[in-house]
Amino acid sequence: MKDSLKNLTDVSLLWLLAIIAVMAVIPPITNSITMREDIFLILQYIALAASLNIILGFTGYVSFGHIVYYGIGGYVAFALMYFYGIHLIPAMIAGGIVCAIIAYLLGEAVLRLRGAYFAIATIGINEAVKALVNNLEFLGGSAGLFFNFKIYQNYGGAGNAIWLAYYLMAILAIVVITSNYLIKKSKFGLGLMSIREDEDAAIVLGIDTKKYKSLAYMLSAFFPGMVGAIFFFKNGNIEPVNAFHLLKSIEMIFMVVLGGFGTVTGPFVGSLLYERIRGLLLVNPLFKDLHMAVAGIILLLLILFVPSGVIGYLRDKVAILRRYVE
Amino acid sequence: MSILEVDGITKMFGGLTALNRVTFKLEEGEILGIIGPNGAGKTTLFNVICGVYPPEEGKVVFNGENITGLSPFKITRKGIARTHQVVKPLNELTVLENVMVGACFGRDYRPLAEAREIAFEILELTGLIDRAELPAGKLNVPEKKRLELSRALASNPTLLLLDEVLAGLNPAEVNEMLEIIENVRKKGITIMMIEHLMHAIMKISDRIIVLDYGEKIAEGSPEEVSKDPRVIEAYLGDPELSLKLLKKRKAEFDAAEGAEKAERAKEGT
Amino acid sequence: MNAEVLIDSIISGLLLGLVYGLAAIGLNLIWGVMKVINLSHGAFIALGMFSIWILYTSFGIFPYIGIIMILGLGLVLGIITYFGALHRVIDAPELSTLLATFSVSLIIIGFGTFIFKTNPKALDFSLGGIEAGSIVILGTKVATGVISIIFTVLLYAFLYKTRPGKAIRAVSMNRTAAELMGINSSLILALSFGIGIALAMVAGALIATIFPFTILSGGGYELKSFVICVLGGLGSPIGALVGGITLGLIESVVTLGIQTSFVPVLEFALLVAILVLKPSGLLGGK
Amino acid sequence: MKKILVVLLLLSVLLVGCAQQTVQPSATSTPTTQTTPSATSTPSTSAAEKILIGFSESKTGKFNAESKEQTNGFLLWMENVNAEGGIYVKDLGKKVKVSYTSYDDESSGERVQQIYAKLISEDKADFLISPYSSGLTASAAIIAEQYGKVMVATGAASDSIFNKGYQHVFQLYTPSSRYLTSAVDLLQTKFPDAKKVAIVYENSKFAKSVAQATKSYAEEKGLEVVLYEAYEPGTTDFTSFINKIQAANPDAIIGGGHFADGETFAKQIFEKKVKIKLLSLLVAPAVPEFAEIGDAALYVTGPSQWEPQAKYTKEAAQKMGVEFFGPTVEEFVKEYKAKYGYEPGYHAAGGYAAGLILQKAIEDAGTLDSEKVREALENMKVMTFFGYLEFEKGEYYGRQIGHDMVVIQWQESDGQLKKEVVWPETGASSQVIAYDEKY
Repeated sequence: MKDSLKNLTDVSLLWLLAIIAVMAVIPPITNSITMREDIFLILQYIALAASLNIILGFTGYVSFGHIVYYGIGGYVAFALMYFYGIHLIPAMIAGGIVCAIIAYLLGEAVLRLRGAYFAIATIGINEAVKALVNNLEFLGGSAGLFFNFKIYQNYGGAGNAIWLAYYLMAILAIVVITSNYLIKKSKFGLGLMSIREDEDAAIVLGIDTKKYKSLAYMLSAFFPGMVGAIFFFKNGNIEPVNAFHLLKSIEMIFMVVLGGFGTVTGPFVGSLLYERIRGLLLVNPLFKDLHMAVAGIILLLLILFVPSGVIGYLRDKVAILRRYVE
Repeated sequence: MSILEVDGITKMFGGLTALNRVTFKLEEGEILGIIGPNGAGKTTLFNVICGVYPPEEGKVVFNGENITGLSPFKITRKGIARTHQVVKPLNELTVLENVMVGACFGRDYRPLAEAREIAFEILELTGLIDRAELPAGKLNVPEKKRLELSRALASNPTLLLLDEVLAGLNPAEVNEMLEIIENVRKKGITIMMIEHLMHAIMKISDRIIVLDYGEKIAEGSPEEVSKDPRVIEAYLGDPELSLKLLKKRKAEFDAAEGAEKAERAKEGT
Repeated sequence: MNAEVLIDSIISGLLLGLVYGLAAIGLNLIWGVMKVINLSHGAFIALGMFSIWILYTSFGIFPYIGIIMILGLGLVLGIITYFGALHRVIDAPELSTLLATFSVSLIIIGFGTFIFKTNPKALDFSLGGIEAGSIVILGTKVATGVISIIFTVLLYAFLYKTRPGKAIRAVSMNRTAAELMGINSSLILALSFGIGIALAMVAGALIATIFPFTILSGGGYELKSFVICVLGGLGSPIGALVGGITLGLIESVVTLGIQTSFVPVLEFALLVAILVLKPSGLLGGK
Repeated sequence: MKKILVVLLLLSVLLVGCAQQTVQPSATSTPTTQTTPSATSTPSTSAAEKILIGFSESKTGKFNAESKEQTNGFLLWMENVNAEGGIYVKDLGKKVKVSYTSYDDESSGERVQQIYAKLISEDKADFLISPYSSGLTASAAIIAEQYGKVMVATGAASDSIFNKGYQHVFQLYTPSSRYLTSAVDLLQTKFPDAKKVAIVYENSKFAKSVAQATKSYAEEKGLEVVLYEAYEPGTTDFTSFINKIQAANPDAIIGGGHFADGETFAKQIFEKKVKIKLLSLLVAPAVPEFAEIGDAALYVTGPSQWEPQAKYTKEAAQKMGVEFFGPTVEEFVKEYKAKYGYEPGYHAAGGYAAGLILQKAIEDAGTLDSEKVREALENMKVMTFFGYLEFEKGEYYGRQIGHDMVVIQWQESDGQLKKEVVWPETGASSQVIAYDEKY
């Protein structure tokens, strides 16, 4: 990690961070609420997709039920704020840490599985946790928890609270993208990518695959935990069906693959494109009622013909981009 | 002191005995050849030494230290590196990155920047320097074999295990590879190699061990081993026939080599 | 709790388990032969439900005859899907096949929602029932259980007695070796996928004869099918039936002892535990 | 060929990306703004030219059926009010026409806040109507409250939204705490021998809150709750669950969840020939499609927010000493049937009533100012075709306290299954019949 820190000034990271930062400051400058809501969701997607990229893109482990960490982080933070009146920021960090710990413990078991077995196990984990939370009465069970509107007074009113959530999400998105970059440029990242390419070869080459996988999994669980905390704080209520929504897991994977699996820019581009395609499909009168089917067709074409995603494809075809786009 | 002692190793897969009380020693600086028919347990032996499979019985001692049952990555860091019979390039990574992995996580556990320097040096040595920025998956088979070797060398091992690095190469390529191996040995690295190409392994090895059905059936200098009727029988079941065939193969091989040389001479002029 | 309730629960658990098993067999066959987790499984189950519904309500075709038509339809759809969505990525990393099959699912559910909305549908169809004291066993359930067994037997006969069946087994054991033996593995993979899909659709059709459904109903059975396949051993068709019955019994008998809403926790925890501890399934060897 | 496809796909993706203008992610949802002909012909910028009502609807996903009904009801109201020239606003001294903007929330909570923020800040909606379901409404309420916009909540029965300190959210539906209490009253009045109740419910937000309230009410009334248990959403096989119920031997089963599970549950109770006096289920029996299950539907009862047979009349209003506002039940049913071709259920009625109650509040306030309209709603006591409406001012500010549930029962007349109102007694169209009479 150390020798990669100096890379922080690398142009391929800087332009990316600059775009995110510019995007993030537009709503406060123009004071546009609509744009804040739109960009909030995009930032959330960027953070989620880039987190997933660590285990999926770099390490090659298809965490299909990854949304479980979004839900767990959301619940932990929500409960801390709801029952103990703890401030969002410490609650959010706690949510992330709990996720990392759970990922460590679960990883001990499921990271031994490979390929589709791992994918199924992660689906199972998500469904099991969802069913469990559904039955935990102190967390409201299936009815979930609601904030009292008064809780936002500690933050100077609901308006300020929502802006706080927005800024935190922006910072988080930048942090996750930066950590993607640092990982990719580090020895740790090289080890992860070796595991992705051939785990048996990797361990014989001297990589402590168990430790590396576990670390990657913890990191990629830590960030979604915090994203969940912010989202549900802003949302004001949390329910198992929304917190552990398997479809959202698949959306995350879609964004990573769309942008480019294992690249740094990929999750960012993927999230933007995903939002954009989605918006277009929903607006276009031709596709409106069929937007799900059209999304399926696009996904299929992507998998069949551009499996390396937009960034992967461009890097392959346009040599000069390789220097500026990671 | 021997660099490696393999003592009574037994490895079972289900009911099948892949290795049966195999024992031998390896001296520093020598090249030990391992031969035997398909399914004799040669690759399994490598896998046990590298820690991929824990043996049911016996122990592996490396530089005086018992390394039996250690995880493969720990064994690699102690200084044993290997190549695979079926090449395992890290396809999406570049050739350079592949070799950097070896340097980063090998015996010296180098930081990234140093690993990069080392990788360039190694690629120079193995003649892949032109390919450094290419994704490893795009190499052809002989290049992939060389990549395997480069990666293993980058980890700066004291013991190198080569699993059929010559298979699938044409005679010219075989000679190049043998040259590289000789150079490696000159650096003081002990080598253990599995090979099917008889004349090659006979030429380069100091000593040869023959495995058959998981048992060591012969051990000695190349001459001794090649005359051992048990070895010949193991190979083809019929000693006389197999001798004949072996000679024929050798003749074919030499002929091919000659033709290639002629070809090259022609191109050269 | 009295004995009658227990007996009733066991019988209904067995019958339900047979349906679950049939629903999962297709998934397991595809996994066994192709090493593909078919995420369009649930969508095809739903498609089977709506096929039988259309055949029955619009054309008045007796459901158990309709099932044979659906079998053929499923085979054709499966083969088309294989060549359209899977053939290109069959050797790619599992993420590609997961997403390819998921996209098929999106397409089916997308069109399905457009045409049928998400309103529940049901076949108004009855075969009467058997009564003994408080025990009531429905004719449709018995029929479904029996048909599930018949289909499993037929599948085994096909796999072990016919040429294409043997080719499927050869490909599932070692694709490269099978190709060397002159088997056209693309055709065999397409056929296996076709059979897997056909079985999923038949299962959907049978489920539709006993339970109401919506276009989204397949998802629940898909998740259950994962649990079933893992319980019985991934890749083993008979394992699916065993897993199905196990799940059916868990759902009907264990519920008598614990809160019903805890059953999914148990099921999915079991899924993870078995994958980790005994990936070959309850029956499988080590 | 492959190359061309790849290039085409990439090009289209790039185009999409460029259109993005990098920093201005535009609408992610569908604006389906629909103004009346006159409103579109006069390009208007002044807020007083029209009253814009915003809401999200679930065009896709699990709520699409219910949400569609609700929107249908609302659209009928809008059509009616615009046909009369709009809503009379005293401050402006004229009638102002109504238009609306809506977006698809896909039945999922993730987008609701985005949509409501857009409705308020970009579309400049004057008033809001809630999404369908309590969960989505809870998310929307935060945004409405933050910007001080009045939101009429229909299709959202949860109580827990209303003790969160909101001052701008007003509930039309009878809240879940009173959803099944009438079934308990019915049971005690009509079947005094029945002492044991099983309360079984779907493990979802709505059903659970109803079940909790029903349980405490039943216990308070001296009934014995012999079984209190949840089943998972999406359950299709209730056999073992019913076994468990039979083991507890109750006189009545009260509970349920949504349509699909309720229908299945009723069918399987019938198939297992469970002998009880009363079967009362949420949602399902109130929906006309419930009749699909034939004999199994017979004598099943269920609470309903509203029924076409309901007797909310001008006379009843007079008796209570409150104003009657809007169309009569008969008029509403007739117009709805004429427009959509089938009889309205309570979701549709709720949609209509949401518009109606806003209209009443605006007329009372005489202005479009949110705070004034809020005060008008706070003090409103009105009878409509939907029933008597009044909102709580205390801890549960905005919760519905006027409106009452009716209990319906599926009965047979001339070989046809027909819904009858059996409770409250004053509005009953028929006498309740014990469930086990059917065997």
